[in-house]
Amino acid sequence: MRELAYYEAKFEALDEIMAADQRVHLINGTFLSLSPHRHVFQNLAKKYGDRMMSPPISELGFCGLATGAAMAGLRPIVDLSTGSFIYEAWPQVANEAANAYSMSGGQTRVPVVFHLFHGLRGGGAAQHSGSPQAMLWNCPGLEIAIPSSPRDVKGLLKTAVASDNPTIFVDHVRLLDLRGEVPENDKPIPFGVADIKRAGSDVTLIATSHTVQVCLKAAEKLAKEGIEVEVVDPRTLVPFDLATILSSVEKTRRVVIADETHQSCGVAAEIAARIAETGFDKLKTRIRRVSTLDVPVPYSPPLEAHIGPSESRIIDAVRASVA
Amino acid sequence: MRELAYYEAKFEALDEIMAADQRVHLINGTFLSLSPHRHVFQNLAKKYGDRMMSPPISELGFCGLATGAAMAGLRPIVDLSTGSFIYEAWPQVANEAANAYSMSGGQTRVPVVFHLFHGLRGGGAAQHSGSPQAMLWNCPGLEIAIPSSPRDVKGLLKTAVASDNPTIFVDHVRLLDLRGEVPENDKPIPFGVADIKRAGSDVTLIATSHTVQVCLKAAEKLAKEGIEVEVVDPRTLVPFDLATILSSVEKTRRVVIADETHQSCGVAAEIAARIAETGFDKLKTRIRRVSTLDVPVPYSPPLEAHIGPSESRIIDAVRASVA
Amino acid sequence: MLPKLPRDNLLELCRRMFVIRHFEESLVPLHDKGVFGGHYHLYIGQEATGVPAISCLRSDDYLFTTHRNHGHLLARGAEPKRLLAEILGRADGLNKGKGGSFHSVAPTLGFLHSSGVVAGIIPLSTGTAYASKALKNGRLTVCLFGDGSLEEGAAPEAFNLASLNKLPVLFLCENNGKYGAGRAVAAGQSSSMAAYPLTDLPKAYKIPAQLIDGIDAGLVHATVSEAVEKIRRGEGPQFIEAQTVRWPGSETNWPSVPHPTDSSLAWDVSGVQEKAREWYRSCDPLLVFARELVEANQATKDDLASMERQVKTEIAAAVEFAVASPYPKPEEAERNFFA
Amino acid sequence: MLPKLPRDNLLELCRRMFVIRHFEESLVPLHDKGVFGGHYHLYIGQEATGVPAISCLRSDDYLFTTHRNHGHLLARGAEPKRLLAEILGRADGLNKGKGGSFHSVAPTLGFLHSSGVVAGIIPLSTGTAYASKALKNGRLTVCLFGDGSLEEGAAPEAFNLASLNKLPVLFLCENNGKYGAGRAVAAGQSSSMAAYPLTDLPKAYKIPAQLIDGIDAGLVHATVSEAVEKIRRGEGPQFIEAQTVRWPGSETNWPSVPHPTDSSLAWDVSGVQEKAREWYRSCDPLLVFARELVEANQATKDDLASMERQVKTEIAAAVEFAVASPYPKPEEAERNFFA
Ligand SMILES: Cc1ncc(C[n+]2csc(CCOP(=O)(O)OP(=O)(O)O)c2C)c(N)n1
Ligand SMILES: Cc1ncc(C[n+]2csc(CCOP(=O)(O)OP(=O)(O)O)c2C)c(N)n1
Ligand SMILES: [Mg+2]
Ligand SMILES: [Mg+2]
Repeated sequence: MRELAYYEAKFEALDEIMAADQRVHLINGTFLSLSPHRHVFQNLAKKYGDRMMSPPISELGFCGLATGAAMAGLRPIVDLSTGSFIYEAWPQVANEAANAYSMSGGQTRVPVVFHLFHGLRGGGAAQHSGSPQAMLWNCPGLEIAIPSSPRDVKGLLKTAVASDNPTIFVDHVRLLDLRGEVPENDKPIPFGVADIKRAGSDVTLIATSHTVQVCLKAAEKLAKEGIEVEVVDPRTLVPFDLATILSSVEKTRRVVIADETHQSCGVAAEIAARIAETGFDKLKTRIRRVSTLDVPVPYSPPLEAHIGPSESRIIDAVRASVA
Repeated sequence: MRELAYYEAKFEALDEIMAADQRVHLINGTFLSLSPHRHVFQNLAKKYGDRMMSPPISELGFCGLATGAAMAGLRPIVDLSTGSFIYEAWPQVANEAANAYSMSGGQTRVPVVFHLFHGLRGGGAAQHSGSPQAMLWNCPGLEIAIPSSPRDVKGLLKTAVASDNPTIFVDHVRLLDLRGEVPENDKPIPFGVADIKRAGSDVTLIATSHTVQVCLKAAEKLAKEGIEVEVVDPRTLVPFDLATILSSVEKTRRVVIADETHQSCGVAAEIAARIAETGFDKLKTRIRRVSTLDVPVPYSPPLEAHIGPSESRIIDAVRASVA
Repeated sequence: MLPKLPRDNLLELCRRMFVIRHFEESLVPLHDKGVFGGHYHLYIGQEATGVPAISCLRSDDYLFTTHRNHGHLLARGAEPKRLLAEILGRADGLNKGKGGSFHSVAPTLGFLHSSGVVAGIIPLSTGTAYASKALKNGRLTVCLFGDGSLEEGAAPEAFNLASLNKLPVLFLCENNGKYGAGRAVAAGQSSSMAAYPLTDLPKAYKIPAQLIDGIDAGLVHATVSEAVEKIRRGEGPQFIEAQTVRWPGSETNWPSVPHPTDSSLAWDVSGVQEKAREWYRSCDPLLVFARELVEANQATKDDLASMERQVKTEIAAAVEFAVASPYPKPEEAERNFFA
Repeated sequence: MLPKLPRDNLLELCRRMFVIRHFEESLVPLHDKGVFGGHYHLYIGQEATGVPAISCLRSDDYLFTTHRNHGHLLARGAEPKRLLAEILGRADGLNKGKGGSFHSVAPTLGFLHSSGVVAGIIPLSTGTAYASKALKNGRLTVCLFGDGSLEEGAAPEAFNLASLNKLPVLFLCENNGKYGAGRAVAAGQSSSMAAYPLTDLPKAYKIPAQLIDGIDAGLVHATVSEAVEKIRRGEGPQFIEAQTVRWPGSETNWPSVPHPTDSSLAWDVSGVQEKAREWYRSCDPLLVFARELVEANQATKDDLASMERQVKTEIAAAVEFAVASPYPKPEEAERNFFA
């Protein structure tokens, strides 16, 4: 099957989306971050320049603009660049976009996509390493997609743009160079369908975004110790596919959750709570979380590495779970 | 012992704090919301007018002002009024105030208090019923106090102002008229010490803010059925007193968590996750959450009542837990 | 002055002002009796801004409004009974009771969203304008907001976006704080806004801006018409500040009616309590408009009295309808929050 | 023009400019070799703004800065070796490696906080100013930020607060986009800011504002001195925009040095690659300053060459120190995030 780098798959998705639907506009343009591949993005500008807008440094303003444009029938994809910059737009995202459909009694649709790069990126320090998806999961009215592979980024981006709801699209710069299979003419990936990235019978290891890749590496190492880990990637937080996770837990009876959001009220907290509520009887041992420690992200490389959901922390948690 | 209304205890705290420390300034002034008692607040203005500031409708600006003033040695208490208005100030609260101490390598202290009224208030609809404390718990670097009684509001407010860290002070308008004991010359209440609001042996019922009062009423009814509920109020989310909760769980072996934040990545999620991680072996049955349902808060009264952690939902959850 | 319009149009403007006034006055006892709860805001005193301004629009134009939205919706022709049912949280409400007073919308009338967050709509209004420009459908956006909105950074950010992109949007700022009743201070300055006169702010962003008397229906109509024409010609955003004097009934946080409106007050305010008399005598835009109609021989006092009676009957029926409308089923709360 | 200062002071200004320049140039190879990662921003080309401006302050004044903070810290006298150690994330860094390039601070020098969020510091700067006013301690706040900050709503909100409360704060906007190299467009307008000239925005908030050439150390010194005096007299906030031409080495996202600086370039740029030559010939503030010193007989070329040699030695030692400094222990990450 065809292999693509993650950034290529993402670019292909944007290109196909823009070609297929004239209503799609891009607001701001760091969809490939500062990666060395960002130049490929210029190709989009050549083809669809009249549907691309380069706004001032006014995240609140341009997220509002995109939201209003969505209310009036466009399908804007607005790029926030670094995850924590969405804080600047919090009032528009959490208080306007998320609520409009419900407050209008189901009349005003808001098909906008908010795109951002979350997480530990190497030297991002406290202000450029944010993972706002947990906070946003606490804000009903938003869909949240969070890919971890070339195939997923393409398929989920298409579904995000097709959705009639405001959608947060959570990406990670450390995925951009990852290579993987992406079939030609692949179908959009429906929201709410978890993906078993690796089958295994001993422990259910749930992860999102770049941490899925860390888990896959950890799983290879653990396999050598005879521990077979099942890596489950929810792929979307809203809607959330609890069923797939529960059936994995049914099989393994052990759960580790690894995720880059801070621990308290983080993504792993919610997944742990759901399992503690609905899968308690299936569990043989306590749930283990491997989240980013609850401290502002320090700049220094060994400190940053220490607080994240590293391979070694994940391996330790899995080992403890089967001990 | 002396009894006060909650609003009186809160006012007394502010008065004593302002009298004791010239560095305390009040920025914005709806500490008693639109309650009929708000006029008592005017008495503060007469005594301490030169340390009170009435800012423009610029939450981002005046939260930044308060944060900067705290860096320079004042101890500002800044009032955000309705909980979701803190969204306007998100960049200053979550990206500046929360990170400054850590980023400076422990040099810059930020003794600011952000005060707000969270939660379902009757007719607040989607934009005026926010409970941002769960999102803020996901942001390391902030302390979070959340009182549920006249005595607690006074004791916690004093500690919040004395803290050298940025502190979120989460209040609820539905508590303002509650009466309760407040000893004269009461000591400040240390952060990180949970309070057993009602002792019981059958189920540990953990709750915060106004929901504590709802739980106490539910507990009285359940007692008539022979179910003895232990109501535990953490009183601060950061720092969090897990030990008191675990020893209650040790005794009851059953947990229900009731809280007004939305369910996903909410306060109850984090508490559930901590118990599932550290108290799993003590549990006899699954953890149950009674959170605000994951929908934008609807305006219509019966709809609003339906989604909140109501007495009837709490009673149902406790009954199910002991069934 | 009266708008330069045929008599029928003038009478229709007057009727809509009556509708707004009696609708709003009817809310106060309903709230005081506990028929609905929560905070609410009335449009009384600003009728001569909203009604003529909105009459300048095409039926497919977009409008955004705030916590003070009732008057705008009614000026545009929303059914009083369905708006009232919304404010009471009933199933027949414009938004099935999910929005309430702060968030009443009517997409078929161009109202897509109404925000209770100060300045929340200003960035949104650049978005519908951006869409109209992209889709070349000629639809204009009017963004109606209070003077306090300019204190939020959302406003200048949106002005910048609108100006740079020459977006077809009219920013109509209703400053109900003339003479310092609200946040403004009499002496040409404001205690909460250094950029005063308020038009200085949009002007800094190169958005043409003018300050007008919002009690003067004719001036509002002429100014808005002209601004709308410029926008349709592609000249980009325009800004109008319309000043009105705060209705004495809204000086407290919870509205109360100092004196029930009756068109006869246009000629005799002696029955009004002293404290509020001056406002009804010279600042009430509805009474000013009524006087001008009679003075210009466009209507007799009797015409107006009978029009007002009809309106009162309509509002009474709306109250009856709304109070009788059932609440939505509680489980409805769990539905329809995603499209 | 040269600042009107005694010779010793002029030479010290020159020395600090050299320190900044060679410090910044030394970072590029360290980054390219992977000695540190993450994004970083250099102050090259703006030395004649920061150095003379900061020299006008009292030692107890407050300063806030941004992602482009190295030059400000060095201008104020921060130790190069500790700043460099911070940028490399080492235990001897100004902030023990927790802040990095974006967040280097030095509270003993008045730098309490440095934000990598565009405009993040502007509201904060009103806070230290508010505290100084409340405590009547005469301390002034200088807020140093880039032109892009004005596009964020945080800036106008803060201007409003500063103006209404007459706060003792100097807003010093470094517009490094003259001639359209950055976000500004040559023809007196900007592609991202409708409020252009940028001074129009603070002026709307009644903050006195002036635009000056940021390459002219004398003008910067005179203008800042005067503004600082006015602020100390209680006249409230002041705004200065200092324009510079973007250093060609920072036109891409990752800096590269087109030509290593040497004071001899002040008299001969023929060795500089064509593309960058014009900048070094006429826009490099350090070389301008060097020429002016020599022309005014305040220093000989040799004086400057020997001063520069000393600075280079100091920077080389700083690099050695920083590279040798250990990383903090990983567990340090879990400590000291609450006071
Ligand atoms: C972001 C935000 N901050 C504060 C409030 C509380 N609030 C509601 S109305 C209002 C005053 C608004 O003044 P203005 O815009 O002039 O409108 P008016 O009520 O005078 O029509 C305030 C501060 C709010 N709704 N939103
Ligand atoms: C809120 C926010 N949005 C976007 C960015 C990304 N960003 C970093 S520097 C920069 C340009 C800033 O321009 P300017 O203020 O003129 O400073 P300069 O880099 O030119 O000194 C941007 C957009 C950011 N750091 N923060
Ligand atoms: Mg107003
Ligand atoms: Mg710049």
